[in-house]
Formats: sequence, structure tokens, C-alpha cells
Amino acid sequence: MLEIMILSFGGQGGVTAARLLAIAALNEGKFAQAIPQFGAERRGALVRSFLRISDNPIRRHSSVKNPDITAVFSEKILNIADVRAKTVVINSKQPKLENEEVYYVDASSIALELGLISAGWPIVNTAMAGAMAKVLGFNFESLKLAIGEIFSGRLAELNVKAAEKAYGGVKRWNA
Amino acid sequence: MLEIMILSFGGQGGVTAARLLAIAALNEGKFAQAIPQFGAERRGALVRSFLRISDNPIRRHSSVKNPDITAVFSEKILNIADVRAKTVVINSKQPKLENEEVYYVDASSIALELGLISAGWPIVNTAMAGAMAKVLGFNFESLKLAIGEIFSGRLAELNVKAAEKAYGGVKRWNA
Amino acid sequence: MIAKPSKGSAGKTGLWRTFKPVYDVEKCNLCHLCWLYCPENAIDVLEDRIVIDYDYCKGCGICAKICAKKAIEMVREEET
Amino acid sequence: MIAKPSKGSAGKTGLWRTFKPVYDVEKCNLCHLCWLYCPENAIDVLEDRIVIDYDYCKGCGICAKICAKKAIEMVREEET
Amino acid sequence: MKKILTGNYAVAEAVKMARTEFIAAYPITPQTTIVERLAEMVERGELSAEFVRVESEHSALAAVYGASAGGLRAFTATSSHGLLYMYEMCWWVANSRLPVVMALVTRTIGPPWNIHTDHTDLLTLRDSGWILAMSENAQEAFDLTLIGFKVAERIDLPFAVGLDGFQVSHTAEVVDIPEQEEIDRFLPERRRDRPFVIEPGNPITVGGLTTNECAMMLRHDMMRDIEKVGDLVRNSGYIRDYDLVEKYRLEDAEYVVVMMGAWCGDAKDAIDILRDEGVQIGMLRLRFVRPFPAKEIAKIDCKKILVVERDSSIGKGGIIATEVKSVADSPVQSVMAGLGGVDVGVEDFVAMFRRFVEGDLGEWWM
Amino acid sequence: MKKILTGNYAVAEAVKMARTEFIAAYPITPQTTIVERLAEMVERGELSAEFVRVESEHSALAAVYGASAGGLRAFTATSSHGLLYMYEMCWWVANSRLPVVMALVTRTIGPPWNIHTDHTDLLTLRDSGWILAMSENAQEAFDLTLIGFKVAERIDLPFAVGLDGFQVSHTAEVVDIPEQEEIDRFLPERRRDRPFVIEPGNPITVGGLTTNECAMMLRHDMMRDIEKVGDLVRNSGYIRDYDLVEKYRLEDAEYVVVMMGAWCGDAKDAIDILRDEGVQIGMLRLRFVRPFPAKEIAKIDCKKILVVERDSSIGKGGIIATEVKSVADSPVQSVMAGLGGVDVGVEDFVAMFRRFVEGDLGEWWM
Amino acid sequence: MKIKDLSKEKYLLPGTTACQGCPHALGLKTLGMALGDRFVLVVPAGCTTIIAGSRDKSAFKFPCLHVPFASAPAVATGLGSAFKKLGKNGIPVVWMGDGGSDIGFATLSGACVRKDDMIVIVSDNEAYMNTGIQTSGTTFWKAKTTTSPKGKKEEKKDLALIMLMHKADYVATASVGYLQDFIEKLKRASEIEGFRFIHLHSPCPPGWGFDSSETVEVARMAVKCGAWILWEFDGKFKISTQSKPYKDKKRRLPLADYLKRQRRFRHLSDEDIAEIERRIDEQWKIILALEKVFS
Amino acid sequence: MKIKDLSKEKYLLPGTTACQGCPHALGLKTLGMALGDRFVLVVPAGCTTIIAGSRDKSAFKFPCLHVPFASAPAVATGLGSAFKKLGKNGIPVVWMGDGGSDIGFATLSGACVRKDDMIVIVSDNEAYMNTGIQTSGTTFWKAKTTTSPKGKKEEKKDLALIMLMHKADYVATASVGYLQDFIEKLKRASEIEGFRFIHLHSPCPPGWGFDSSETVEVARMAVKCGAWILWEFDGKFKISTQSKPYKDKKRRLPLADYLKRQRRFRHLSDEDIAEIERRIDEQWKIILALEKVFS
Ligand SMILES: Cc1ncc(C[n+]2csc(CCOP(=O)(O)OP(=O)(O)O)c2C)c(N)n1
Ligand SMILES: Cc1ncc(C[n+]2csc(CCOP(=O)(O)OP(=O)(O)O)c2C)c(N)n1
Ligand code: SF4
Ligand code: SF4
Ligand code: SF4
Ligand code: SF4
Ligand code: SF4
Ligand code: SF4
Ligand SMILES: [Mg+2]
Ligand SMILES: [Mg+2]
Repeated sequence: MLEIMILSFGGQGGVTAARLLAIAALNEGKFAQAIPQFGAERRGALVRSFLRISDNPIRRHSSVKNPDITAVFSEKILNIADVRAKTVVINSKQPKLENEEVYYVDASSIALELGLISAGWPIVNTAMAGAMAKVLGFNFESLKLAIGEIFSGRLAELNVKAAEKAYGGVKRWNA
Repeated sequence: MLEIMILSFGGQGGVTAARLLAIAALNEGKFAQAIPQFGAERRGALVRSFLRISDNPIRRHSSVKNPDITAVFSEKILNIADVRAKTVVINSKQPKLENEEVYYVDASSIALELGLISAGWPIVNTAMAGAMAKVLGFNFESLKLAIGEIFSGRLAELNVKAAEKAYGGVKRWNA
Repeated sequence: MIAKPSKGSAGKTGLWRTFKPVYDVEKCNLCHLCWLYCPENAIDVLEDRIVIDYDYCKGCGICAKICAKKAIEMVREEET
Repeated sequence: MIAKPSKGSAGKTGLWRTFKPVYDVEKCNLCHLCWLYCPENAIDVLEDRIVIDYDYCKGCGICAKICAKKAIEMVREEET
Repeated sequence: MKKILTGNYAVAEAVKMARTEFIAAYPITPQTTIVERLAEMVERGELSAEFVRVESEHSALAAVYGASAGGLRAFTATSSHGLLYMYEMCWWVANSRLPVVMALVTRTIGPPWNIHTDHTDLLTLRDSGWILAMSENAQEAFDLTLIGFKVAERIDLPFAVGLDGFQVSHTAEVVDIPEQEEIDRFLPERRRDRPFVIEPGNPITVGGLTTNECAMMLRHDMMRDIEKVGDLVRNSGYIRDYDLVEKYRLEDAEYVVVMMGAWCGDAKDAIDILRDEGVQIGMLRLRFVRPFPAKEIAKIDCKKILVVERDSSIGKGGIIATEVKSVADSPVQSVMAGLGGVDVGVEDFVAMFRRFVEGDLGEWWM
Repeated sequence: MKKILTGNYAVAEAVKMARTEFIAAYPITPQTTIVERLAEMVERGELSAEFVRVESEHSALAAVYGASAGGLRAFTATSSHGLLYMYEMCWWVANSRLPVVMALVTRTIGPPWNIHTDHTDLLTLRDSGWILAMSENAQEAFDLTLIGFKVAERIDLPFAVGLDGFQVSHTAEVVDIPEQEEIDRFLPERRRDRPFVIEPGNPITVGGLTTNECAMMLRHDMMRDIEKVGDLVRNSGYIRDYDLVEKYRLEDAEYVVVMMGAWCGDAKDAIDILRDEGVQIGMLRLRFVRPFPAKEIAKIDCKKILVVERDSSIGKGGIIATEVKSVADSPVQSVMAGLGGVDVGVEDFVAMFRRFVEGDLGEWWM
Repeated sequence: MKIKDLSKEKYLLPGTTACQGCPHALGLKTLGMALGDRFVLVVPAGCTTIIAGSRDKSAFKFPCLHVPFASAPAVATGLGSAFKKLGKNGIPVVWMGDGGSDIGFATLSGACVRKDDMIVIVSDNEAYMNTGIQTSGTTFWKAKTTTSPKGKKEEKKDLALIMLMHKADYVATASVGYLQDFIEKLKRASEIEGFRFIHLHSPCPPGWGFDSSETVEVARMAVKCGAWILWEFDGKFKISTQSKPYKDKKRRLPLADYLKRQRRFRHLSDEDIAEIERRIDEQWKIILALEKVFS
Repeated sequence: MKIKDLSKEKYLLPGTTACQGCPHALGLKTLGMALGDRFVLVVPAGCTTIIAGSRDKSAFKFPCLHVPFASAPAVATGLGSAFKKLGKNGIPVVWMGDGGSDIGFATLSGACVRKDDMIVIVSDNEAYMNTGIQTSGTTFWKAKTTTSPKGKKEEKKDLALIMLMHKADYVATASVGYLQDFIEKLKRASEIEGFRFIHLHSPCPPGWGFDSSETVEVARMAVKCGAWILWEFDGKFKISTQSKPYKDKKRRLPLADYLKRQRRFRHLSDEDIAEIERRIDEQWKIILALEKVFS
């Protein structure tokens, strides 16, 4: 079982990313579980969400304490949260991280380019989900279907694009 | 322990009579307990109240089922309730009852004479209490004090008078 | 527990009376007012007179008060 | 559990910003409006200028909007 | 001084003698006469308290909560539906650890509408953190109200005094009332700074969000503190001695009945009758349900225990029996009786206890 | 069909597939998304139900009561303070014997304000006559909602489906959704004449005054009828098999834990770990609290039982432990954990169970 | 409608537990006369709970659902939905006391704001009578009750105007002293869709302290002295015929005649009565203004 | 009072959990400026519960008591009694959302009828925001919420007029767009005894769907298009300076400007807007009539 933690700011869509990836995992024939931050979110505040993926039914419901992978939706988060996982996927042009495996993608730019903006924030969830799907070894199709389940119309299209770009663009960082 | 049941119509003051006699009993150095009808009274409906008098503390709180004495505040009650007790005290000029010991007093006339009337009803409670006090062998003073505790001013006076008259006027009926 | 419509749900409430409405058909003009304002619904209006149901009439006296013709009078009930 | 007055009850909320209010003392006439309408109470008025507390300013942009003198401008925060 | 008082008037008298400072309550049969009597006392100037005619029970306890948070000695009273309507506030007051006292005149929960006694209403509070006492008669209702204020203010938990609807609330009986000075010595003014002071100029915030751990710790501490009630009651310094339970002819009892409330008097009379017949039967009366007198029950050493109760937990059985079974060493049998206020008198208890001893008593007595 | 759904969405889906006719609910975290989802379904025409945006929980259940009395299949959902605010109506619905279904997303009772799971709220219903189920995951929340309608309408008692706040309500996981036709076969239209019909022109009066004996008989009958739930659940004809309890590695267990809710998944993972170490431990999971699975518990034959619970009865202890002790043959130990939503995960359970087996576990896990 | 043409059907059956001269009984008996078989009564706790009968005996020849004190309008919402869904032609009618409108005011307000389909009647005897004459929100200023032994300190809550400001679809005041007017208002209300509210003035003999024969008389005196104003709003605001004469203050009955008839007011001073009169004048000003605005 | 003379003391401490541009934060920060150290805030569930801080950290430099959702005015009643009995100089101030005034309307109404000593402020963001934008009684007609995905079907509940008909001692409407007016009203209210009510209009960026920078602007537009009327009643009924110009319909801002600024209204048709305009005109008629009656 893989345990994943997503760190994002409220409004960035960390919870949705977890859901998308859970659906994508189901599409991959796996079992999955997406757990949002337990609590009151306020736009702008740090949000922790969790994702579990497994070949077998997932029974536990507690939060993820020692993630195998951590996804970081904004570099600013590094100032307020310790990122401890073997693998990290980060929205960054140039991640300053020393974890064992660091993957990075400039999700903000992808979102801005596509006009995925709300209240001034680039909505990076689908891009980050794309990057994570790649790191997790999912077929892109699985994620695409998931996006179609949650978004519709033009928004779905844009988000698929964002995910696709990130899926293709995510890179391993060698510090 | 003596167990007494009082049958009256709502508005006649059966509950108050029980309280008066309980206080009188206390004044006599006894233990006593006055239990009102358990339920919603409506003016005019039949009301059952209970009285217990004892030389020892009274512990039980259930209703009286087999009274030693039954007091009947209106002869009309005989049409709707069975009066089963060794001793009966009834508001009547001429009681038509076959119980072992029947005492009677014309409490209605006493109340009407003294102007103890409410909404057309003669309020017979103090007169009946007077009669019962006599039958119970109480000193009149004990009842008088009790009336003073519950009524005040002119009303107290009138009620003492009513009680006194009935105390003096109650008679044994020999069928 | 389901309850069904029943006259006398509180028993024969005529027993409650201290005063009794006594009707004088002579004075009555069948205006229906006593019927309308009897809270107990104890009055019926027939062709030519009203009828009071003494089994249930509680003797409130409203009918007597409302009758402009003074065709109803309240008299003290006998203790029986 | 009793809570006592504390700045930053939600942490350094300056982190929430995507846009940052930038103040131009030249344009300011010290009308106090930005101070009155800052929902975060992140603005102080000194003798001759206002001061924005960037530790807590959330970058809502109300101050910039309300300033008739356009002495506050919202600029995109750098990702750092 | 001995007086003839109903249970409700006895409670009102105790509230007055406690120099209660704030009262808010909403009428409901059979509690109403407590409130009426207090309103009268206040308007007559016999009691210098604020009396608020609230528009519901939720608001009754909310107002009492506000007054208690502000430092006043505060009281309310209710029954059944009133209790259920203020239920949210009951939990709020307990978790706020405010020493409110409430009289709970037990009454059946509807539908059907029924105003007679049944202990199920009182027992809905049993998880909440309220100290729950149940009186047998007017005297105890009086005494427990006063002890209630003392204990509640010592450990900062609310206190409910139960009394059976009508059977105690409306039954006038002999009550021995102490002098006001005795009460004043027993129950000094409330400490205004416990558990916190809400007042203008003191910028604290109470009741807001915390961590999960704090929320858990709160319940842990309540559980710890309520266990002190036994000692506090035993050593309260009150005019009469009290304990969590009453033991009646228990010493040599082979058969023990566990009960609470007004009908224990009838049951005691029945026990006397059976004792005269040579049956070795006795009673452990629960004067308190919370804290639950677990130790006292565990100590019972007899052939069998019978819990007679006026309540029901649908899908489980008698509420008290469940609790007694969970701690008793001796075998426990349960009978539900008198629900909905069904009258159970001395003769009933004689018959019931006989069948219990003989081993042919069922779960329901009806 | 398999879908990724949160527990709340799974419940909403079940309510839709049950062809529920009336919904009234009031928002409260963490229940809100059920209501939002249902509002959406209704406005989109996916569900032909009346959806009423009531002004409080008391009114939510009152409206549902009215609709159910009028013959409709009706649903509501709430959490903690919402439940406490509608508490009076909960009793009213149960005593009225109306087959209402409610989702109860468990949440801590304040103060302090806390939105995380704690089972004490659900358990406040345990005396009332509601059938109480507690799901472990979104799949069960879905299934039990449907079974709830079926069972409730068979014996005319209301049914509450518990699901842990956030842990189930907001966690998206795999749920297998049957076809609508399968559901329709399983759950036909509600019989409009049960338990009574309130309609214009049919002059009956329901819920009014009765004798004390009638009130008592009502509770007696409820107690009798709720016992039928076990069989009804086992033979409900639902797509998946269900029972009042789940037995996990129980056959040869020397140590048995009794628990309910979402964290049982974590505990099962812990049991597997300990089993691998050779510890003979298993679980009896309470899928229902009412009726209380007394027989199933009495049957447990082991060295000792541990009740792990997320609730507290101040002045007594763990609520479930009290009930388990009242019926178990094997010795029972109690631990309160995770109150206020404190996270208890697999590692915690491993440690806890180890200490249980070794005999050095206290009453509180914190 | 002429009095002789009113339905002779008895919807309230003789022999109830109501006290002699009970105003609720008067109101209840007329419901069926106005609404026929087209309604179900929803009754929260109050005197009517008792009047309705007990065990297997109902005093009503119409369906009746007893409900918790604060819940009635919400129950009616659900019930009304059931009628609609199941194709039954009927109106849920809530019959509550003034007490019900205290504890249940949020419920009442909520149902009104939602414009839920029902008629709500508050039969206002100006106290909690069923529990023994305690002060309610609508208790008259200075009236004595068992919880206000020296007289109530606050003003009577004006339910009808408050419901008018709620934008109810229909609002009226009525009185058990004018049953034909009440019947007409019920009929009018039954023809409108949505949330309909009637505030019925119900003088109570034991509660107010007057003889059981005077219920109708006392009710009428309240109208005649201007203390109770009969009006109706159905989009337009109209002062009802019975109250029209009293727009003119001079035609009003002396207020003291009304007040002094009742034990609860026996302690009033002349200043108190003058103050009440002043408030009545104020009230008329508002009513007359509303007549203009909603004309 | 001039803006520069307002208290510089920060009663709301920077760094709260409020969203950017939060209207409650605007209202809360001014409370202390108006009332100084003379009050205790009573807060039922709502966004403010979160804004207030958590654990040992309070965002407020004044005392605050959190209370159950429906209970706030009743708690204030008890608290006010304590202040009086213990000789403390202070006013209980209830700060609740519109949701609090739904579930707690009986409580509010009860406290008002009793004239209990307090100030109640309903900070009205026209939905249950804390639970995620659900319809409340005061949600605007046709506004989209998560429980009314196609727009609300019922009209906005007019709390202030309803409280006026309750005969509150002081009633006012206010807006976070005009904080000085709000402060003045708070001060006036604090000088009166009894029950005082302020209905504060609080546009909420995430809830209504506008940019966080526009809170004040949107609030002001509501006033300028006449949809939100600022007035005050303290025995006399006065339309406040900021709203006076809009007595004259011609001077009002086009309604569409206000509505179209908000995502919740984006679906409105021209007819819808015309209908809203009609209702606004109706409202003004009532307000102007009241100005006359209570003059
Ligand atoms: C929640 C709750 N609180 C209190 C009561 C007790 N109670 C029953 S009737 C009543 C008073 C009813 O007064 P009102 O509504 O004016 O009706 P009336 O009796 O005057 O007809 C009260 C307080 C109750 N049944 N439920
Ligand atoms: C009895 C009860 N029901 C529901 C809730 C859940 N709840 C908390 S805040 C809230 C909405 C608050 O809305 P509002 O009063 O308008 O304040 P806002 O969040 O908009 O500021 C709700 C429904 C609760 N805490 N208590
Ligand atoms: S009120 Fe008088 S006149 Fe009219 S019908 Fe009755 S008895 Fe006849
Ligand atoms: S006295 Fe009263 S109850 Fe009897 S008929 Fe006349 S109005 Fe009816
Ligand atoms: S609003 Fe503009 S001009 Fe006024 S004080 Fe602020 S920055 Fe200066
Ligand atoms: S951007 Fe907003 S929070 Fe920051 S200073 Fe301006 S008004 Fe205050
Ligand atoms: S108290 Fe008044 S309202 Fe109640 S039944 Fe008696 S007369 Fe009717
Ligand atoms: S949702 Fe609206 S009212 Fe609530 S905190 Fe955010 S901005 Fe403020
Ligand atoms: Mg009333
Ligand atoms: Mg709001």
C-alpha cells in the first residue's frame, strides 16, 4: 500500500487532486482512498490531504502519518511544513529539497498559461495530479477519465490539458 | 396508618382539603401526606385526592387503593363513582349510603351561607375538612392553624367559620 | 394508539353543571346564535326550536348571554 | 480551555497572499480609509505614513480598492 | 421546623435558602409549581434573584448558562419534553463545567402525551457529565438541592436533582426545614472566579475551537472529577448525613433489590412485610446515578439482586440493570415496572419480590 | 458498478436509489455534503423528492415526521449538536413508530467546538427506540441506508445509520453500487397505511393522551419488536449479506476486541500484524448498537474481551463496555480512546492490543 | 354567508374536557364549518391536547396529529408534502396556543419564510393555560399570571404584524367573539396558496378570571374598546367590518369596562389604564398606515 | 465622529482564520472601536467561531463566550444579569450570522419581547457560510447556494422590520460598506437601555462569488441601488444619510450592476432583475410609510 500526503494552500485544490488520483487508481484496477484535511478550511491556509493506493481493499481510515510520497503544491509551504517522505513531487521550477527522490513540475505556470485561475490563485490541482499520476506510473487515460468525472465542458478540457502537460513535463531532480 | 380518599369535582377544592388535613395532622403531632389527583384537572371533572395519616413517617407514595375513609364532596359523585370504604364522610343533607359508618354534613349550605362561592360553585373544601377533622378526632385548633397557613385575611376567617360549623355539625347517619 | 371520534370523550359532562340553561321556545326567534356560540356543541337547531343536550351541556351560560330574546335562562342545578 | 488575545491566531497569514499591497507614501493623503477598512487590521497609521504588516496582511486588496489616491497597488507575490 | 410541603415547594424553598441569584425556567407539568413558587418568592422580595420568563427550555438553560458563566448561582427546573428540548444546552453546560443546579421532575416521554413519572428522561443525561441524584421524598428533594449547589460548586460540574412527577413533586408531606443561618454556614457565596470569569474588560475567549486532544482531555478530567462526588456528599457538612446510596435492611440480605425514586418507600414497606415472613430481603437504593455507585454495588454479596426500574432502553432492557450487571458480583435480574407512571404500590412490591425470591419473575411487571 | 465516493455521497446515493420521497435537513459539519448532494439531485431531477430547507434540526425531523405520518418515505441527516437539537423529535418519532431513516455523521459534542468524530452523539439515542447501526466505511454506509429503509418499514421503528465524521463521511473510497432495478426489487414502495394514515377525511387522532398502561405497553411492544431486527437484517434479501455484528478472526481468538465504526479497519490491520506474531486475537465488530447484539456477545468464549470505544459516560465509564459487561461471560476490559476525534491508527492499535494482552492497559488511551 | 347556511355538521363532539366557556372549543368547533373535510389539524402541546380527548376517544370529527410543543408548523410542512405527493386534497392546519408560538417561533417563522402550504392559527388566550396560567409573549401588559404575580412587565407580542412583515401570503386577526368573521377568514385563507396565518383572540374564563358565560362578551369588548383590532391582509390590507367603527376613537368602548371585567387586571391603576390606552392609539396609527401602504 | 478620531486600539488582532476580504472581520474589528471595554461578545456557531481563534489563542482583544447555535440571545440575558448583580459595567453583545437568526429566531424574539438588556447584531452574509454556502432565511431571492443550486425560491427575510414590529428599543440596519455609520449606530445603541438590534449587511467574497477586494464596494453598491436600505429606529424612524439619496428612485444605481458583480446571481434573467426591482420599490414604500408613522 502506498501512502501519500498532499500539502497545499486552501484554494489550490489539494483535496480535489487526491480525489482525482483515487479515481484514476480505481481506473487502474486498484483500490484507493482519498482523505481530505479533517477540519475547517479557509482560503489561504495550509491544507493536508491524504491518498492511499493499494492492490487490496483499504480498511484503515486514520490519517497518513509517514507518507511514502509527499506532494507539495507551493514552494511557500516549505517555509511552514517539514516535508518528510522518501519521494516528493513539488510544484517548482527548481526545488530546494534533499529528499531521496524529488520530482518537480512548474504547475503554476501551466495553470496560468491555461487560465486556470481563481481569485488570483493558479489552480494547480490537475497539473499536480498529472505529475503525480506519472510518478505513480498510471496511464494518463486513467487520470483523464477521472477528470471527466469531476469536471465538465470547457473546464474539463482545460484541466485535462493541464494534467497532460504536467504528466509529460514532470522531471526527476538531481540535487 | 389511616388512608383516606377524597372525591370531589374540580373547583370544589378536594386537593386543598387534603392539604389542610395533612397540616392539621402535623399540628396534631402526626405524620401525614396529601396526594392530589395525578393528572390534568379541568373545572367540573371528577377529582380523586388522597390523604395518609400515621404516627410514623410515611414512606409509600403510591395512590390509595383501599381507603379506610372516603370523603364525598358532592352527592352527584355517587352517580359516577363507587364509594367503598368502611367510613364515609359526605356533603349531604341525607346521605343515601350503606357503608358501615356514614357521617354527613351539609357543606354546600355552609359554604353558600358564608358566601364561599366561585364560578357558581359553593367551595366546600374547608367545611368538608372540618367534618373530616372531627371524624378523625383532631382538635379543631389544629385545623384552624392549617387554614391560617393556606388562606389569609378575610378568606381565612370565613373558611375557619365554615370548618368550625362543619366540625360542630357533622353527624353519624343511621340508615 | 389511535383515537376515533366519540361523543363524551370526557364522559357525561352534563354532570359538571351548577347552572342549567332552560329554554323557552316562546321567546325564541331561531336566530341560531346560541347554536353557533355554544362551545360544547350541545345545542341543535330543529325546524321550530332548539334542543339542548343536557348529557353534555356544561352549563357555561354563554347561550343565555348571547340570546337577545332572553329565551334561555340559567337556573341553579339541583344536587341529586 | 481559555484563549487569550494573540496576534496570528491562525499563524503568519501573510503566507496566504497571492497579491501584495504596495504603498506609495507620495500619493497618500493619510485619509485613514485603508486603515479603517482593512479586515485584517494589518494597517497602522503613523504620523506621516501608513504601515502594512506583511506578516499578516492576506492580500485581499480592499485597501487598494478603497484608496482614492491610488497610493496602494496590488502586485503579484513572488513564489519563494 | 417541620412543614407540610410538596416536593416541588420543598425544592423552591431550598433554592431560596441557597440564596440562588438567577433563575430561568419554562413551565411544564409536573415541574411548573417550582417555577411558580419561585416567581412568587422573587416578586414578594423573599428571594433576591433575577427571574427570567424565557420562551423555551433551550433558552432557560442558555440563560442559566450565561448567568453561571458570569459568576452567579443559577437554577432551573424541567421535566421530560422540556429536558429533551434543552438537551443540547445540558451537554454544553456540563462540558463548560459550570455548577448549575437543575430540578428534574421525572415524567414520561411522549407520544402519547403523558405527564406521569418515568425515569427515562433523567437517564438521558447519564453520559453528559451532570451529577444525577434521585430523591425518594420531599425531604430529600430539599436536602439534595442544597447539597447539589455545594457539590457542584466544588468540582464545577452541574447537578440535577431528580424527583418523581406527582408522587414527590405534588405530594405534600412532612419536611424538616433548617434555619437560614445553618444553610448560610453550609453554603457560602459562590466563588465568582470558578471555573472562569466572563466579564467586561477581561479579554478571554471561552468555548472556542481547540485541538482534538484538548477535547478528549476535557472528558477525561470530568470523569476523574465526578468520582470525587461520593466523598464530597459524605463530607459535605450538611445538617443531615447523606451518601450516594441508602442501605435498607441490607446487612444480612440474601435478596437485594436495587431501585431509585419515590416508590422505594412502597418497596421498603413491602420489604418489612416480607422480612416479617422471614424472607431475608433488603434494598440498596441509588440516591445517585452519576457518579454511578459502582463500588457499593460491587460490594453486595447475596444470592441474587433484583433491579426494579421505571425506565427502558429499547433494544437493550432496563437501563439501571445494565449498569448494575456491569459491576455486580452477585447475579442480577431485571424488571421494568411502572413505566408511563403506572402505579406500583406496596402490594405490588410484595408480590413482585415474592416472585423474585421464588424465581418466577419476568422482565416486565405489568 | 464501482465508484470512488465519500461516505456522505454514498449515503446520498443510497437515499436516491431508495426513491426517498421527502428530505428535510439542516447543514452541520460533517453531515453537510449529504444534504448538498441531495439538494443537487432533487434540483437536477435525478430524485423526485420534496427537499425542504428547514430552519433547524428540530424542524428537520419534525417535517420528516409529518411527511412520514402522511405516508412518505422520508430521510434526514445530522451530527452531534444537530442531533441534540432535534433530540425531542427523535423520541417523538420513535414512540410514534414511524419508519424514518436518518444518517448520523458522528461528531464530538462541544464545547469546545470540535467537528471530529466521537460516538457519544449516536449513543444518546440508545434508549429511544431507534435502531442504531454504525458503518465501518462508505460501502456499509451505502448498504445500511438501504437496509435501513427496509427494516424500518417492516417493524415501524426509525433507523439511524452512523458513519464516522470525516473518517468515513469525507473519505472517498471504493463503493460498489448495485443497479437501480436490483434496489427496486429489494425495496418496494412504502406501505402508506403503516403504522397509520393521516389524511384529510379520515377522522382519527394520533399521539394524544392515553392511560399510563397504554404508554407502558407502547414501550413494551417496541422492546419486543426491535428484537426482530437481527433476523430482518440477516434475511433482508439485500445484495450483500449483513448481520448485527461482524466477526473478524474470531474463531480461535483468545483475546477479543469489541469496537464499532471506521477505526475498526485500522484495528483489523493491527490484528493481522499481531496474528502474524502469533497472538490469538480477533474482533467482534458491532455493526448495530440497537438492538444490542447481546446473544452474540454472550457467546464469545475467550480469555478476555477488550472494548475499545470512542465515547464516554461521565461517572460510569465507556458506554459500550458497560453494555458488553452486562451480558458477556468472559472478563471484559474497557478503554476509551480517540475521543474528540483524536486519530488512532494501526500503530496505536498494535501497541494498545499488545498492552491488553500483556495486562497493562489502562482505562484511557491518550 | 348567513348564519343559517352554516354547516350543521358537528366537528367538535359534545362532552369534551374543555372548561366551561372555553374559547378554544369555540374556535375548534368552527374549523370544520369553514373547511369541511379538507384539512388535518396539527396540534402542539396546550389546552387543546386535553380537549382533543384521550385513549381511543377523540373529541374531533376531523383528523388530528398531536406534535411536540415547538414543532407544529414544520410537521405541517411534511404533512402537506405528503398530501401533494400522494394526490390528496387537503390543507394542514396548525392550531396552536400563544405558548406554542413562543417556543415554536423559529419554526413558525421558518415555515412562513419558506411559504410552506398551510394555515396556522394561533388561538391566543394570552398565557400558558394548560400548565396553569403562566406568562407568555402575548400576555397583556400588566396582566397577572402565576409567573407574574404582580403583573407582566413587558408588552404583548404582536404576532400578526410580525407575520405580516414576514410577507406571509395571508394574515388576519380574528376573535372568538365574532365566529362568522373567523369562518369567513378561514374560507378566504383556504382559497389562497401558501402560508396563511390567523391570530385568533381567545379570552379564557379561568385564565383571565371572568365568568364562563362571558367568553363571547369579553372577546367582543376587546374589539369594541379597540384593544383587539380585526384586520386582514391578502395582498391588500383591510380593517374588518367589526373593527371599522373603532378607527374613530370616540366610538370606542371605555377601556376600563373591558379590563375591569377580568380578575387579572383588577389591580390596574388609572395611570396603567391611561398607558394602555396610549398604546392602543399607537397601534391604531400603525394599522391605519399599513392600510394605506398595502392598499 | 471623524475617522481620525476613531480608536486606534486593535480589538481584532491580525492573523485570523477569516478568508481574505471577510465582512465579519470588518464588522468585528469595529465593535471595540465603538464600545471600548464595555462589552462581552456572545458568539453562536458560524464563521466567527473559526475567526475567533483556537486553542489558547484568541483573535479578539475583548471577552468572548462561544455558545450553541440557537442560544445566543438567551445566554446574553443571563450574562447581562450577572453583570448587573455583580456590579459590572458592561453590555452583552450578541454577534450572530443570519443562520443563527434562523435556528435561533425564537430565542431572539423571546429576548426582544422581554426587552432584555443586550445588543444583538446579525452579520448577514445571506447564507450559512461556515458550513459551505447553504440557503438561509435571509438569502436573497434567486441567489444560488449549495442547497439551492438553481437559486433560492423564497424571498429574503426582513429581519430588521420584523424586529421593529417586535417593538425592540432600538433597531437599525447597517453595512460593512459604511463602517463609520455602523460605529455611530453601535454607539447610539449602547446609550439606550433594553433590547437593541442591528442588522448588518455583510457581503462575503467566497459565498457570493466576487473578488476579495470588492467586499466594501459590493456592500456599497447594495445601498446605492436601493436593495439595502440603511435606517434607524430609536423611538423615531429615520432613514440614514447614506440611503437618503435613494428615496428618489432615479438616483439609484442600476440594479444589474450590483447583481451581476456576484457569481450567485450570474444566471438571472432580465425579468428576474425587473422583479427584484419591483420588490425593492415595494420595500421603499413600506420604509417611507414607517418613517411617517414613527416620526
Ligand atoms: C418542550 C415542552 N415544553 C413545555 C411543555 C409543557 N407545556 C404543555 S402545554 C404548555 C402551555 C401551552 O400554552 P399555550 O400554547 O398558550 O396553549 P394553551 O394551553 O394556553 O391553550 C406548556 C408550557 C411541553 N409540552 N413541551
Ligand atoms: C444545532 C446546530 N446545528 C447546526 C450547526 C452547524 N452550523 C455551524 S455554523 C452554521 C452556519 C452558520 O451560518 P450563519 O449563522 O449565517 O453564519 P456564517 O457562517 O454565515 O457567518 C451551521 C449550520 C451547529 N453548530 N449547531
Ligand atoms: S339565541 Fe335565543 S333566540 Fe336565538 S336561537 Fe338561541 S334561543 Fe332562540
Ligand atoms: S350552557 Fe353552555 S354548554 Fe350548555 S348549552 Fe348553553 S352554551 Fe352550550
Ligand atoms: S487610503 Fe490611500 S490615501 Fe488614505 S491613508 Fe490609505 S493609502 Fe493613504
Ligand atoms: S491587502 Fe487586505 S489585508 Fe492586506 S493590508 Fe490591504 S486590506 Fe489589509
Ligand atoms: S384553561 Fe381556558 S383555554 Fe384552557 S381549556 Fe380551560 S377555558 Fe379553555
Ligand atoms: S466565508 Fe465569508 S463570512 Fe465566512 S470567513 Fe469567509 S469571507 Fe468571512
Ligand atoms: Mg395560551
Ligand atoms: Mg451567514
